[in-house]
Amino acid sequence: MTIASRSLKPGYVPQVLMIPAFLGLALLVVPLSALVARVEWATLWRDVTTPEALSALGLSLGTGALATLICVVFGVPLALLIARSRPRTAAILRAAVTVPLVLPPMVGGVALLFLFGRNGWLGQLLAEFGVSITFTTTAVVLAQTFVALPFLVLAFEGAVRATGTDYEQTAAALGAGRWTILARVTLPLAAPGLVAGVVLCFARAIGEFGATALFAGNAPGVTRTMPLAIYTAFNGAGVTQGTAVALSLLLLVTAIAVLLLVRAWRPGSVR
Amino acid sequence: MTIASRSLKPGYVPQVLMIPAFLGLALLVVPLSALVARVEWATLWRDVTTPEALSALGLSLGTGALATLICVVFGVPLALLIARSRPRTAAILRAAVTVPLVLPPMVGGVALLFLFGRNGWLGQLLAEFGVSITFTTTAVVLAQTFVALPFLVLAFEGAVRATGTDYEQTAAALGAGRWTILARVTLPLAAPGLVAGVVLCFARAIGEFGATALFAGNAPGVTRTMPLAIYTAFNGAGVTQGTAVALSLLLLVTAIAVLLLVRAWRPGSVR
Amino acid sequence: MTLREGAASALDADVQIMRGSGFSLQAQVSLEPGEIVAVMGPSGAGKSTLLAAVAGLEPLSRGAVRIDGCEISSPQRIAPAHRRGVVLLGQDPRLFPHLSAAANVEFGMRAQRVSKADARAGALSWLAKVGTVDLADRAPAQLSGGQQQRVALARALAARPGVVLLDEPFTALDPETAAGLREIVHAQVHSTALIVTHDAVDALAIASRLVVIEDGEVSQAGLVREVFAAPATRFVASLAGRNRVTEGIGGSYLGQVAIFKPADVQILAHQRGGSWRARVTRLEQTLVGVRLHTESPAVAVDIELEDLAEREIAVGTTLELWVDPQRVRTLTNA
Amino acid sequence: MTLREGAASALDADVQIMRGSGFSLQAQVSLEPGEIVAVMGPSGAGKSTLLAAVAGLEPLSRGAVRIDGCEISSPQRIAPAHRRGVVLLGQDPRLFPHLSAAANVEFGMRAQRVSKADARAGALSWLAKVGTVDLADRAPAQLSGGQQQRVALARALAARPGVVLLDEPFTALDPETAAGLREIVHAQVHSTALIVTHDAVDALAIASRLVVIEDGEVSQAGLVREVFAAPATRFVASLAGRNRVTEGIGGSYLGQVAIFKPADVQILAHQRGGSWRARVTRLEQTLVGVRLHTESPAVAVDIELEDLAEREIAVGTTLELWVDPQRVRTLTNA
Amino acid sequence: TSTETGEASGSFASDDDLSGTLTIAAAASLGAAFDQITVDFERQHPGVTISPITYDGSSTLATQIVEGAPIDVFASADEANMQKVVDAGLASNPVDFATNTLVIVTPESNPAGIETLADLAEPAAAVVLCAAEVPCGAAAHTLLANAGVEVTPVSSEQNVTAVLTKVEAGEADAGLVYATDAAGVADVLTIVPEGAADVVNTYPIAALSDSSNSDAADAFVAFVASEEGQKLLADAGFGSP
Ligand SMILES: Nc1ncnc2c1ncn2[C@@H]1O[C@H](COP(=O)(O)OP(=O)(O)OP(=O)(O)O)[C@@H](O)[C@H]1O
Ligand SMILES: Nc1ncnc2c1ncn2[C@@H]1O[C@H](COP(=O)(O)OP(=O)(O)OP(=O)(O)O)[C@@H](O)[C@H]1O
Ligand SMILES: [Mg+2]
Ligand SMILES: [Mg+2]
Repeated sequence: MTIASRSLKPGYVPQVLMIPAFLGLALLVVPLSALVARVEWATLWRDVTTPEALSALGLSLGTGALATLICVVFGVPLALLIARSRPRTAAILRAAVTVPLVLPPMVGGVALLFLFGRNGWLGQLLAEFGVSITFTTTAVVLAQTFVALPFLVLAFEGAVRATGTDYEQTAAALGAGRWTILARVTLPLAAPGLVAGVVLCFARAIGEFGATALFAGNAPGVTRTMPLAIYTAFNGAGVTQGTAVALSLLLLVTAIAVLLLVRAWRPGSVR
Repeated sequence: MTIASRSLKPGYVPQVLMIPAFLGLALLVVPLSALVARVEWATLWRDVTTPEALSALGLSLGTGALATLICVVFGVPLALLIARSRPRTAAILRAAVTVPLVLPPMVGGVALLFLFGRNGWLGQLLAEFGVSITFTTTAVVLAQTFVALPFLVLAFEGAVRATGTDYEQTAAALGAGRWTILARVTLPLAAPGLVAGVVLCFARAIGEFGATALFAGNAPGVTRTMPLAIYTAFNGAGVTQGTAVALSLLLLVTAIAVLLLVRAWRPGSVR
Repeated sequence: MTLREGAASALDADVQIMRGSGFSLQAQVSLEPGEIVAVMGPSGAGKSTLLAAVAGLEPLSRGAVRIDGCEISSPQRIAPAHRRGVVLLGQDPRLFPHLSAAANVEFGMRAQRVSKADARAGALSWLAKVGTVDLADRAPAQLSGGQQQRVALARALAARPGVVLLDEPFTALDPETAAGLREIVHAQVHSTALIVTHDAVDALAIASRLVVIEDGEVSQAGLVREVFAAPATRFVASLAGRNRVTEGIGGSYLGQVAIFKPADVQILAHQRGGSWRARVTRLEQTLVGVRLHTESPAVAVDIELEDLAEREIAVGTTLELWVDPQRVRTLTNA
Repeated sequence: MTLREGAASALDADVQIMRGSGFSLQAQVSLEPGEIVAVMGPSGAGKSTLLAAVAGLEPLSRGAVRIDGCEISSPQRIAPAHRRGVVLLGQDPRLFPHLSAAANVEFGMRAQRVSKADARAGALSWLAKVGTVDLADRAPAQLSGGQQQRVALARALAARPGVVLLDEPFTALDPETAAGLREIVHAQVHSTALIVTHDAVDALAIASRLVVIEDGEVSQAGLVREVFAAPATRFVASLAGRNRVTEGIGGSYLGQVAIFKPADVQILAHQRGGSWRARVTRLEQTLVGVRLHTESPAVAVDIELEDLAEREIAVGTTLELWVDPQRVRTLTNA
Repeated sequence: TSTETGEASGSFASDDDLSGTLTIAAAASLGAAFDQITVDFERQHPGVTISPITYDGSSTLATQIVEGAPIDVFASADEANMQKVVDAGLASNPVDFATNTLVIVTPESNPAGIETLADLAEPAAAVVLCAAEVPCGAAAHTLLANAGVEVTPVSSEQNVTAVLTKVEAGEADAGLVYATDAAGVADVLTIVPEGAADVVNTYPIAALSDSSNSDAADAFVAFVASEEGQKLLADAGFGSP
């Protein structure tokens, strides 16, 4: 925003810190290459192009995208609410939002099952309308939403809070109503945080396994997403885990592609 | 920093948005209350005070804290590296960091096993020094670090990037070296992001199940953390799953307590 | 009540603010619709705080701010900003960083449902007035400090609020540019305006009335020329480029306040009736020569550069000073 | 080369910068150790860009910046900031928001391994000099605009860099406070300094030399009084409070440049030798009266307020003007 | 609802007013066998379509069924989990249809030289077992207790797959798993320990009472228990009850 920020120079990070930085990177990347090393290249193409694999991938991408959309619809307002609450209220809300992160996803699945299942509060209610959610694709989306929502909320809330309210005040004084401010000031200014939140949210959604397995089951074509397909392949009586590794690779490559794509979309950065 | 930011008024969020915000909150909180509703209060106290439960809780907190510490040691430099890289490099590094989020933790566990296992690249190397990692508490910490590190890196990187380099430039011009700048300018200014990252990281670490189960196994007192204890209880032959629910509640309450505690520690906020 | 197209509002502010830091502000200003009033005062006196309070950005401890009789701020509640009809241009221009200069200026008009084309035309005309029309498509980060300030001024005025508050709008500008903008604000602003400035010329050129704030309190208020002609405090006198002395200048003005120009003080070779001795504490260069500052009483004396060398004046020199009683304006000491 | 305790450095900057926006800057300045040079120019002329380039914050397209003969910036590389020995106080004070005022001022000293106690003492003494010592423990967000600027000035000076660059350091301050600070910068800064200002008094009071930048190029440079005495452009003349006219004033100055004060222009009732007719385009209030602006030639005329009423002058009036040749300084037209 | 009944290609007389779809949940270890059984059953009852079977841990499946999963037939790997479903009033009279026994598995190279159950007690040997809480773990503990061998496992895994993975990866020197699980795995050594036949794990199957297609569900249960079904299970390494 000022002349100083035009500088091309990197910041002032002590160079010794590059050692732990690369170690950290290695910690994340090397195990994955160990995985790639186990790929059986001979059968790879066949494994990843079976109708089951492709249907699982399609289901993952579809449900993941839908779950992300739902997260945006509910998460953006929730993040705004938290960002604009008094510190104490915000801390409590933030803790509530963080809890699903702490619980092993399986427990989340159980909780969802207890809620939407035949004996659950909501399940009973919905049953009266002849609607059953568990073990449908809807359940997959719900489970993904449950585990991925915290990511979107926390990432976006941070961005909104960091942006502050000064520009909003200015916009309001210029006569803008709440919706105009939201659309033309708050969202554009916090856009990088929203993009980051969407990426994290989508990543978590398509990687979701535990809650889905319990709440949605593992029915091919309906609820068997990539992680469940990998799990099934892995648990199968087959001789090698070749298929499981191949599917993992497929998920990995798809995820990287989507991530890089989204990053490329990045709107004209504000800073 | 200016008079406007002294304002006590909340921002300008359209009030209708409170509806989706509360629905989003409900989506996260109501399933957990469905879980709480299934608690068998009669046996709750007994269930959560068994030596096994307490040892699992202690192990979880201990390994979670250690993993978080390791994440800070490696993740903070990594986040700084990404934040100060050119946009393209940063996008690639960020994608690499995000990948472990996408993979079902189970796959991460397999990858770690392939790397640190007896036949893994590193495992073989370590074996020559008589070191074996699998089935030890070290493996638990490693698995947690692997899944939790991305959270710390992404949260902190966002905060560092948002802070910009202007203050660092100013500090350098005043004669401060890289370490002084890091300690006195960069870290304090990005502190809220670091706190957020630490919270997410710790939350993810103590909730970690899949990778731990595969890579570290499930030995009481050594590698059986809370999520594994919950899973074991859940798979137990008991008819009611009361113990599993009780343990989930214990984990949940502990997590909330820790989250609120950390939030309370929050250093004198910068903005 | 929302922003009305170019209709100036009456402003009536009774502001009392207590801050934890020990600072407290107590000020009362009323403006007729369309009136322009200047606010001056030393650094830290509370000028920005007053503007923030009027804008509804700073909660009141006591008092109220009314616009056209309608209370927009009181200790109990503050109306939402888009209901206030007040635009504040703060010391920081705070342009929206993600919008171009033109889009920044359009913002207020668009928010008031002016059509896209009209808003664009309006924005360009305002940018032309402040001399930055060729920068219309630049991002704020690509503007110089003064250019940013001018665009922010255009944005505030283009919104045609009922009341506009300008906090040091011309400070980052060279004298020529500043004079041009002063002219525009004076002639083309139809809003009621409260303008904080450190430059007496701003007050003279733009404002009908002047409010001087010192240490959180209004030390003098009135028509600009009258305030400058009869400064109530040393600070006001210095703004007006005058000495204000209450004692120590030769006994002739006992119990009175003497107001005179630094240029009217004469340096004598010998004592005479009404002259006084004073020690030079500071020398200051000015465009026309040098200004000497003396102590007990604190009096500024303007002399030509040649005189300085001739008389060998330096800090510490003691001088015999005299001012022609005809050039002195006397006030009764309050 | 790091910051040396109070040792002023020689600065030699040859700066050429081309911006995508079409703006290009070309300026060359050399300062002896300890010298203070003022930089003036219209808004957007490139003053801040020059300072940023000298500070190593803006890469050069061509040229080099040398401090004590050591190249700190060239198109190929820029030395890391803590090796440059240059401190820039920008238009934005940019105080560290998480540190108190005192801790901000201590920062430079602490970074140079001054002991905690000494740094604290030094900080308090600098805060006292800029008049904010009672605000030592406040966070920057709790300071007024002018207070922030003063603390930032104290921080820059307390670091005792070899070269200090000040971008409009006194703008947000009332005249009294500004005069005090001017004094301090003049007397107590042992660094070599480049100061951007819009106020001619700053240049006169503080600097030995003046560099005027217009539209990316140095339009005039030299000793301050000499530049003001013989302004090379209309802008410089206006800074010096002078008219600069090359034609149209009665033929007497054909082929020459006439420099004279607005106060020396007389309004005549009738034409006479050397007088000229001009139309009033603008009236501007000043502390001592009114300044008339006339067109073809563009000349400013200062008159007393009473004269204005008496002669019934308004925008559009045509006047007969004359200036005593004895009060005119002539330069040969370059 | 008479679909293209056609000529039943199977030998059994087909009481072929059976039609509709059938949803089956089966323990993960039944995977290979049930895939084959499905094919044969569908050939016999062309009117019936079996949705792809959901395989998972018995405990997970039981929970899901109790909470309302729309399942017609449940085949459990142990009686306890079937009992949960029965207790919830969702099934009655489960039929035991298969048994499974434990084997020792070691990496191909058998680095610890394991030959008998007693060798598992060797402190140098890294042994993994299923957790006592899960069916295969309960069986393993009984087997070891019967043999009077005391083993301290380095890890109590959550399921058979986890045990197999660790042995396969060479992490563990030995483990106890079901014979059927070991059957398909190439790079492990399988040892049938003494006394294995005494510790039998029984698999019950039941048609669920709220099935929307109970005729077909009953027929499937009957088919699994039939000679033909038993043969397919035997091929996969299961014993008969
Ligand atoms: N990031 C940028 N990209 C392109 N052009 C820029 C950028 N920043 C500034 N400029 C242009 O460069 C020119 C010089 O800017 P600079 O900030 O040096 O002016 P200045 O002399 O300091 O003016 P002021 O007195 O208004 O602060 C201006 O015309 C400005 O529009
Ligand atoms: N957030 C705050 N908390 C406590 N005190 C504050 C805060 N902000 C400002 N002050 C104090 O209030 C007083 C008035 O500040 P204000 O910004 O109104 O001054 P000002 O007259 O605008 O000065 P300037 O000309 O320097 O901008 C100052 O003494 C300042 O230190
Ligand atoms: Mg102010
Ligand atoms: Mg500038």
